[in-house]
Amino acid sequence: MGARAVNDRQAARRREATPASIPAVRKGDALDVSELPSYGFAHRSLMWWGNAGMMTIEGVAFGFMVVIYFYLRDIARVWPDAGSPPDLLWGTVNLGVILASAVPNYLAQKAAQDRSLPRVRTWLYVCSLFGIALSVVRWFEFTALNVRWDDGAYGSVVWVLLGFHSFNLVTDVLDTFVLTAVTYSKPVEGKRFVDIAENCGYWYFVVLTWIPIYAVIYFGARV
Amino acid sequence: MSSRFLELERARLLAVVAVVAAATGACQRETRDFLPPKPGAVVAGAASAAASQAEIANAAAMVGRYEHNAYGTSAGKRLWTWYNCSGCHGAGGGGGSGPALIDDVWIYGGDAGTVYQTIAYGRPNGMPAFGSRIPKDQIWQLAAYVRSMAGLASADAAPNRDDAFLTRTPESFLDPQKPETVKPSAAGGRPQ
Amino acid sequence: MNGIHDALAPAGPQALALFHLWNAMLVVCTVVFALTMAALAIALWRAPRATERASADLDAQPRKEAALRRSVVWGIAGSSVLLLVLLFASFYADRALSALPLADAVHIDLVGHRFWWEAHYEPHDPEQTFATANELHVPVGRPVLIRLRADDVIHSFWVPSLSGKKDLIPGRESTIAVRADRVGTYRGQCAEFCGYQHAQMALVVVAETPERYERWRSLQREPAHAPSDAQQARGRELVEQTSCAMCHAIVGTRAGGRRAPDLTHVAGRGWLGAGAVANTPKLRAEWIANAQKFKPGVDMPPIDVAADDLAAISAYLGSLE
Amino acid sequence: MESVGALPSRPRPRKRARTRSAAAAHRPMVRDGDGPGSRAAEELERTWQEKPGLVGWLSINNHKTLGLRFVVTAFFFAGLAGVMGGLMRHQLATANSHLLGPDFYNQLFSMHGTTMMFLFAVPVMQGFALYIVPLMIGTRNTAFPRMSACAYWLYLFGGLLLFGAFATNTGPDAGWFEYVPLAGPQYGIGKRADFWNMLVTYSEAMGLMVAVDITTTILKLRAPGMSLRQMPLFVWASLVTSVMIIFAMPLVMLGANLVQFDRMLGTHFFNPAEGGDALLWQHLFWFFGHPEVYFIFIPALGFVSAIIPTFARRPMFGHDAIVLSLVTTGFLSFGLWVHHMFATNLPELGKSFFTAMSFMIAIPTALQIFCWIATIAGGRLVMRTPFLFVLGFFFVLMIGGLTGIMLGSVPLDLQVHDTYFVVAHLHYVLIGGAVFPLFAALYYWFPKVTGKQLGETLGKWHFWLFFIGVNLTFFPLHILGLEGMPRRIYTYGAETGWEPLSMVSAVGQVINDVSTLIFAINLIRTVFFKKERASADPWGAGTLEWSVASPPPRCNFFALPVVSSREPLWAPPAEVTHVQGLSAQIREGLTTTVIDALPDTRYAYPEPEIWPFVAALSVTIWLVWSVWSVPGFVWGLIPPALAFLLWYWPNKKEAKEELRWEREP
Repeated sequence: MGARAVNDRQAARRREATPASIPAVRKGDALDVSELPSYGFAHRSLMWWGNAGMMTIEGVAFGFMVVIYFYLRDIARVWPDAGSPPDLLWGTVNLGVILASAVPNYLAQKAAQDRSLPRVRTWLYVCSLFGIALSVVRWFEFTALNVRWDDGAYGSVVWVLLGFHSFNLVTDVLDTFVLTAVTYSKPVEGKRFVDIAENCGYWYFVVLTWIPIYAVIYFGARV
Repeated sequence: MSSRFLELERARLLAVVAVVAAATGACQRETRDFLPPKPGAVVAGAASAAASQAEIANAAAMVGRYEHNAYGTSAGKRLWTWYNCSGCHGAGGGGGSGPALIDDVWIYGGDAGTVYQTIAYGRPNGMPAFGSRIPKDQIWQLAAYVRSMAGLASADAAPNRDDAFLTRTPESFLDPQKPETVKPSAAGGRPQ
Repeated sequence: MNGIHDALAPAGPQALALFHLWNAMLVVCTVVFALTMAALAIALWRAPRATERASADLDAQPRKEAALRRSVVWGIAGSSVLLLVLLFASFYADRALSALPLADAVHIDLVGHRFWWEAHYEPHDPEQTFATANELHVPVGRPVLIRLRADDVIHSFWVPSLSGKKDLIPGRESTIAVRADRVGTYRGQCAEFCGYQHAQMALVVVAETPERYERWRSLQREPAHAPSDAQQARGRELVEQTSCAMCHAIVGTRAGGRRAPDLTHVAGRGWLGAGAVANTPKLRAEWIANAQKFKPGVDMPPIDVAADDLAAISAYLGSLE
Repeated sequence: MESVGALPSRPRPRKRARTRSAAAAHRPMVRDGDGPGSRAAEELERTWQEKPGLVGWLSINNHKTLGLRFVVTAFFFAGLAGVMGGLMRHQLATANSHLLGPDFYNQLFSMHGTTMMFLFAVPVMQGFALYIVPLMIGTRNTAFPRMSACAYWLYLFGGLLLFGAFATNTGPDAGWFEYVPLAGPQYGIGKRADFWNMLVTYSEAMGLMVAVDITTTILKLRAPGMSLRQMPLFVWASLVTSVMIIFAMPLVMLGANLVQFDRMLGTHFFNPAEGGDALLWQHLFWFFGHPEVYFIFIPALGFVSAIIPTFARRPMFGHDAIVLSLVTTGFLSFGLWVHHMFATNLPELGKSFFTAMSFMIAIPTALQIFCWIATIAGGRLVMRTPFLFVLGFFFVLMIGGLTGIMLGSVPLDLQVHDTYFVVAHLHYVLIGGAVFPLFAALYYWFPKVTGKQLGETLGKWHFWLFFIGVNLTFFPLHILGLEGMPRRIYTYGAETGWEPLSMVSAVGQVINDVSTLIFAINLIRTVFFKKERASADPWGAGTLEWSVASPPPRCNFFALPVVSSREPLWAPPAEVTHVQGLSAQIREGLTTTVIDALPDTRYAYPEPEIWPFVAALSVTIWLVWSVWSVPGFVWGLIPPALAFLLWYWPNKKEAKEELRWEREP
């Protein structure tokens, strides 16, 4: 990979990322768009905007779940009002694994942007394995919460907060499985690489939302 | 062609039957008839247990009706707290000086008529006769609630938890107990 | 349950402050409404008519646009100033509400139940306290500090002629200070939807001279009158032995239920069932026999009792002045 | 259901080639760009034609059909809720009337409120946006048409389930906002509150899906040249509404789920004895509740801003001022929610902050009203029915807005909160602020949607009777509220003195019914019996939707327009007028950059599929199953998972066809 090939690829990637990079040609009183690309990555694709909407919706839901956590904590005389704070082990393991899962996710996204099917398929497998590992760790996390959901307001809000993130985690892991399977269905059109890239974008959201939720669940009852 | 038509016809028939069943089920569960069928009678004094069979049969029918009516069982739960039944039967019916009501052991039997009789005419060893103090309609509601405490009533009409300190799993969360597994207590009628 | 029930007929300092605020708001808003409608009417009157086929004039005449822009700017400036005026009027009235002097206030504990009001006077002084329901007597001129708690769902204490409303929320405790400056009966009603009979959960505040109030208070602290004739004695016996005693309490008898209004001085109250039915002998008997007929959904069950027993009970309760 | 849509004017569906890929393999690649009647136009007609049969009808994802379905279904639900309103007015007309029992009356007003807010107001506004926005910004379909199709089916199933519950005596009975202790586990007896929580989940999911669809369409699919400053005002209103929906609706979905967890799983979010709080629900609901009423109000402002320029024969005065007002109203509406909770025991200083906010939000609306009046003053007026309804809007909304300011003040709200004064205010603001502009929009865009114009004389009768009926019905309620009549009472004693004014209000209600009847006659007469067809631009308006035929062809534009001014049809013809080169053999459109709308990529709209309908059906199975059994909440997730998997699985035929037109970025 000579230096020239590398910066050719970088120039191509930069062109792909900037909107309206290929201008429409004016022909008489019309604007000819037949030369324009039929798909684009990141915010050039409509899927990115749909994902942004979905992330905003879930971000608002997570945000208000955290607000409810501190609302209930504020009106409680003693917090946690039932049971003891959750053990730190499984939560921290989950944090570690979920942060580590960002790496194969990044590589899968880059492979999708390069539109090389084999690399995409390998990194999607790695992401799926991380997803399975995270789901198993999450199962143990629920057992280590030291409180039942009907033990009191504390138990309820901790279970629901962890439950919402788990629902989010599991749906996106299933998404990754589906995307891995879809790579086998021929013919592979360009748009599908965009879908894979956007799903990796959504996985960043799952990773990033876990950090504040982890802090709230595990240290909200301690600090 | 005709078989497909028949199949379509049968599917449509099934759908209608399902909707009607859901409707009647929902209707019975959700009715709020504040005026009871017959104003509750103050049962005359300490009439002996040999009250007329007709009255017991009617009571069983009324208790059975209230068990499928959400308003009836929730009124029963309100009366359970108002009339301080938990004083003897324990906070969630778990048992105290009186026998526990949420297990499947029934000293005198768990069917509707018997529970009504227990409340109206009382039992030896401590259960007072409430017949003269609680109107009949409320006794039916109380009996319906007591049966739902042990899971004998239908779960979707059983009351939910109270906005109070949680003392037991709410009645509507119990998986229904089969009436025939209702075991009378071993000894001759003595409360454990 | 009758009595003055009108936010525009204030009988206390707080309702008066709100009445003034209402008048101020009404005047300002009517002026703004009239001005805007006038502007619209003038615009409609002066603007020439056209048809759909008339071509749209894109080149805005500068002189006319400038005039329109000036009037819009004046409109916005004017309404912002008026809004500020109303804002300060609102803050001023709000301060007036909470500036009620609370020296030697009458303390009442008011608990909202589904479809009636339970009141305990002077709850912190065991020797002075007594329970009553649905009708509060207050001395004129003296502040009344009411502690509001709800037992089941959210209710709202509101006597429009005295003051604004305050919600009774289960699990939370709120207080409202009220003062009546004129003798009279002031009607109030639950203002937060609370179930089947939210419509008939009224209460009355009877403002009377301090002497009459003291007489009423001392009467309320006495136990129930003994029955004066055989029928009333029969009535008392029935009340104690049948279902009345399970929920109602009559101080001085064996009836001690806490779940329903205290009947020790029920005859002194003008209405039964929180405003559902007037407290006349005939209606009282009908109410006892079948309360669901007047107030369907109330927690009082109909009882099947012989006519003479019913008359006895009604007579006995009628004697409890 | 789609009686209005299925019009005699629709072209007879021609037989499609048996397999598209076989036919496509040797077919020459035809591109669009020529006007109607050309070969490309004929090819476009074939590409955008719907599939035949019931499966085809269920899988339609064209924004015009979806918008029409939303509006027709919303008006159907509004009719039912209107009948309930009439019943309640009739019950309250006389004192001590026992025509309706308390339980049925509680269900009536809860269903009236829930249906009008969740099943009529928001869906009808989103239906109009779905229909009009793509036409106004010059594109062929919305960005995610299948998601909007799924949203419609969710909306339909949710509404039918709620009315099915109401028919079996299981309608909600604790008001349209179901305060918690009354709708909680102990006092919310039976399954009534469960169905309400489920309906909220349905209608909010629908609202969110359509909102994301409209936001993406407006930001990414505008015609080249339509920069943000050139965007019509109705499109701005739809954008502000959709962004507000995305930030507000998740909250009530979360809240309704928390109440459902309290009822089904025994959690303690709202149980004061175990650490919960009853006020938490009010905070959650009203933080969404107030933006909710602005989702209904801001699109109506968009309608008015679209109609006034046409009937004043001039561009809107203060276009940028109105855009800024819309955006400011959108932001401020999130800071007002505690003015619904002034009577609770929240701290006084906090409440006075919300008084200041409630007053402040009146300024942007006042600015818009002044700008409209200035436009009317500076224009030449065409007094047709849509304009009459806009004038009615001014009168009724002003009264509603001013009583709103009165309600915003803490002390005064303590006197009038939860009384008939509030009922009068909300009806003035909702009927004045939403229903009057809605009728104006209906009369305005009716020729575009159906190809026939609604009768003018009947229209004027409808307006005047509706105007008199609304004022006669709801103005007396202000006075009743001040005389102490609380909200939601099924009867009242004769001694309260509320009877005469209630009787006047009942009379007004009858006039309202007559006006609605006249509107229905006008509708039926026009759709089924009127022969003459409306032209493409019957009102001489300026925006893009009037440049296409009435009703518009399935692909909207045979050649996408290029825009150079705010009123393209009024502006002198520019040098570059249209776009050419998009495929005519697959459903293709053009995405443009967000700020300046420069052409960016070609975008293949999804083909109609049955999966949105199947997905909505599977979500219905999950939600109904979860009402009856807790495991149903978990196992019920399998049908939707399968449905969405099949929906996403690529269709080989379409992939091959789109591969022919693909170009690398």
